[in-house]
Amino acid sequence: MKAKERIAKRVAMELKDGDVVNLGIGLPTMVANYIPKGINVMLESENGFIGLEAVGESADPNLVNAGGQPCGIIPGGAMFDSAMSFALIRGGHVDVTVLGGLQIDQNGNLANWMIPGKMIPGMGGAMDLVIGAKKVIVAMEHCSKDGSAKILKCCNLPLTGKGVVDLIVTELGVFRVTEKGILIEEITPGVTIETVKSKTEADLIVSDHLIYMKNVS
Amino acid sequence: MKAKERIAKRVAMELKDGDVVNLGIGLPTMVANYIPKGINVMLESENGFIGLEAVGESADPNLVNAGGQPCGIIPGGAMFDSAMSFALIRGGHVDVTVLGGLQIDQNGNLANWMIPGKMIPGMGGAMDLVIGAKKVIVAMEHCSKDGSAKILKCCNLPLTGKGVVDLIVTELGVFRVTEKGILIEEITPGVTIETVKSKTEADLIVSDHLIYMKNVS
Amino acid sequence: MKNKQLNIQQVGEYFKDGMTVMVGGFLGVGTPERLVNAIGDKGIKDITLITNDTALPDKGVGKLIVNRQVKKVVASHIGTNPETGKQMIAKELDVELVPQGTLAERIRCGGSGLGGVLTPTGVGTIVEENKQKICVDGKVYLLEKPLHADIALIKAKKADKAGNIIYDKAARNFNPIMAMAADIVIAEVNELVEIGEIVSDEVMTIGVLVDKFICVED
Amino acid sequence: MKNKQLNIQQVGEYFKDGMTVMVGGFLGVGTPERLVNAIGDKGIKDITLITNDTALPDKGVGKLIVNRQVKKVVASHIGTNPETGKQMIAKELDVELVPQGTLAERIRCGGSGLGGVLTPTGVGTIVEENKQKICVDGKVYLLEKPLHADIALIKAKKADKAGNIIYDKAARNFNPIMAMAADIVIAEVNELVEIGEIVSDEVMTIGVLVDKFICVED
Repeated sequence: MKAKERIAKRVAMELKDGDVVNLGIGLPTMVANYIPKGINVMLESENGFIGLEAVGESADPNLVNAGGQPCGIIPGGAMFDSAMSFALIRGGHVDVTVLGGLQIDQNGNLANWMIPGKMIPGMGGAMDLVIGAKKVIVAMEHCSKDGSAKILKCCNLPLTGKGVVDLIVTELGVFRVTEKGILIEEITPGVTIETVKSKTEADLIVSDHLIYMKNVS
Repeated sequence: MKAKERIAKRVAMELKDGDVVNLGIGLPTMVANYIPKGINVMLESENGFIGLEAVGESADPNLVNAGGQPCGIIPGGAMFDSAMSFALIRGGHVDVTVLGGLQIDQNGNLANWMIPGKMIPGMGGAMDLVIGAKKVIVAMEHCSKDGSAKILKCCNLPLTGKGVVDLIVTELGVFRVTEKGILIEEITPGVTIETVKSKTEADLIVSDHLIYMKNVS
Repeated sequence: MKNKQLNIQQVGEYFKDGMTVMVGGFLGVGTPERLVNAIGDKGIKDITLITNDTALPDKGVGKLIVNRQVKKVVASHIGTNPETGKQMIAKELDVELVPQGTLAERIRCGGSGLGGVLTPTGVGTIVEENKQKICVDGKVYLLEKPLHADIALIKAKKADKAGNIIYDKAARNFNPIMAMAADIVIAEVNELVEIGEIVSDEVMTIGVLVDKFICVED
Repeated sequence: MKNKQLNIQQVGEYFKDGMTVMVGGFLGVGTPERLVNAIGDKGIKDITLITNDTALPDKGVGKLIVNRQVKKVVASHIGTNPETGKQMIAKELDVELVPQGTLAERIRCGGSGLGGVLTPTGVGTIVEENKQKICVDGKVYLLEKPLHADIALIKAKKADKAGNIIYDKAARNFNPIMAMAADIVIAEVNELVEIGEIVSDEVMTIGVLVDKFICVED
């Protein structure tokens, strides 16, 4: 299994039956493929509905996900306007949001929307999601393509949200943002703490109950 | 024709084709009976719909006006929730609101929701209506039951809105609130300016174009 | 999927002394009468009641006032229930009168994660007492704060088993916004249908907001 | 009743150089393509465009960017249209990026007579620059101000002759709130029905908000 799939599979284990979940574009979208049997979640799509399915019965030009891609809606799903969509998001009615990250720091700050001097896509709904969802999970590869650390002491890119991240899942492990700092709770089999630390700028606290990363088989 | 009917009939002449109109409980509600032919207005009912008709096809317990009385809805009418109802009202989407008044003063202040020491019914939607409607018409009998003036130099009852009244229609005439004060524009046949002034505490400016009150026949 | 349907006997366990409860309705129209009666039956005390009006003495939330179960009411109108005014004057009941549109926005804020709205309504009246005034682009507004409740009781025409809801005519009023603004939302509906029978475009309150419902005929 | 129906040739008269226009849609889904094309055809310049995103170069409002008809854009996302970013970096286009939920609330404020809302979104980010921070009950919020437009262009599935509107699925998005927030509202609909054929409970945008509409097939 590739890194991205392992990450998506592990994130899926965080979802509980009945949760309302918003999945960002890219890797987070893959989480939908790994939701355990018996766990029914309602996927919220910030462009205006709940009950998103990955694949629709037919390609309907008016039924797309927040990335503009064709999708479906489950029976029992519902449509609404953008004000309602973000009332749900900001109002705490979304249990979990899963997003990608450019940088996360030990204060739970997240930067994932712009790199000064490069093209700026805009924050879209990300700033509302991180402030409003009850639980914010960052699903990302542990390091940048150039090998530099993304889990930092202090973000230097413009923030998406301040003190918002609860959990980080990478191909190396599972990291919880706590008041004391970043706690590594799970580690991928075959990876050492030293390796993780060398690829992480933030101070890592190793959990007393460190286990192998669940669901990596 | 009784005083209240004359008032309602005159107010109805202020309505223009296509206007969205909110009529308060009591005398203002009677305005609906006198809307001239060829003038189609949409009556907004602040409990959540537009297209109010005075009489419904049948008594539907879920179709009532803002006074809780059975009513109807015209074809092309629409239902909405209370947040939308007041978004329409506050947002300037209502062209005319017609309300009763306890006191109005020459600064356009209106008091019509409470008398200290007596039962306090509450302001309901009145404060939103007077601030949001493009035109605020007070339809009322010129004096209190005890004969005291209601059009004053300065209201002494708690206000419903500050500087909100555009027009006052009573059985004695039609009064416009202007920056210079209250202008009497129309007077009921058989009534003298002296009589009106004696029943009015506010300084009255007599219009250079004073005419008999329209539609009083 | 979890079963959200309750019978009326099971409703009582959600009610607690001292709870803040929002109840939908406008002069009793669109009020869940059975859920209100269940509060009465359980003899809940010291309620903070958020509602448009206190209805009539024998209708809607009016009964809770008459039964003296309410400690404080937040409403836009109390004139149709003389008992509310009597208890207020006797200082037995705390009444916070809120302009109706402001009440709607405060409830919407509470359900939408907003810290408040700026409204022109009430400027220059006693409504502005103890409120922050904020000037935006030369116009003065009142800062009105969110309202949130422990429990919201709403009334609807129809629900599917997922809790998706459709309201009927003027019985909609405050119900949809209250369904956003409480920790627990219980609906009283007249008709229950299977999931999928309510078209996604026609849902007025989404199922995930509705924790429980009872289905009874009117 | 006044006839609200226009043909596409008549639409141009409502467009002016320098106008502020809101256009519904999310990545072009729910965007009135013909009305947008009519802006292009008339060669309107110096537009302030309020919209969720600048779509694609050949879709929705993206075409107006490519045609260099837009002076300023207020949007939450511009990444799917590279031309927007290029013109922004070249300082040929002023771009105000607004979080999507804040954009929705600002438009709603503009249509609802509110002076602003307090949102926690963007606190501690560059979004808070030049904005008033207000503390309510110990929590910090940004004061976000209303947006209003000269004209709003919306897309819908169906209208009746009174202008009552029904949207289709995810093509609803920003259309209903924009229909509240402009001096003139023009809708592009796919189907026109007689008054009375849309049930009052199912109307999504009420007819009195819609000044004009065109009816075209997609």
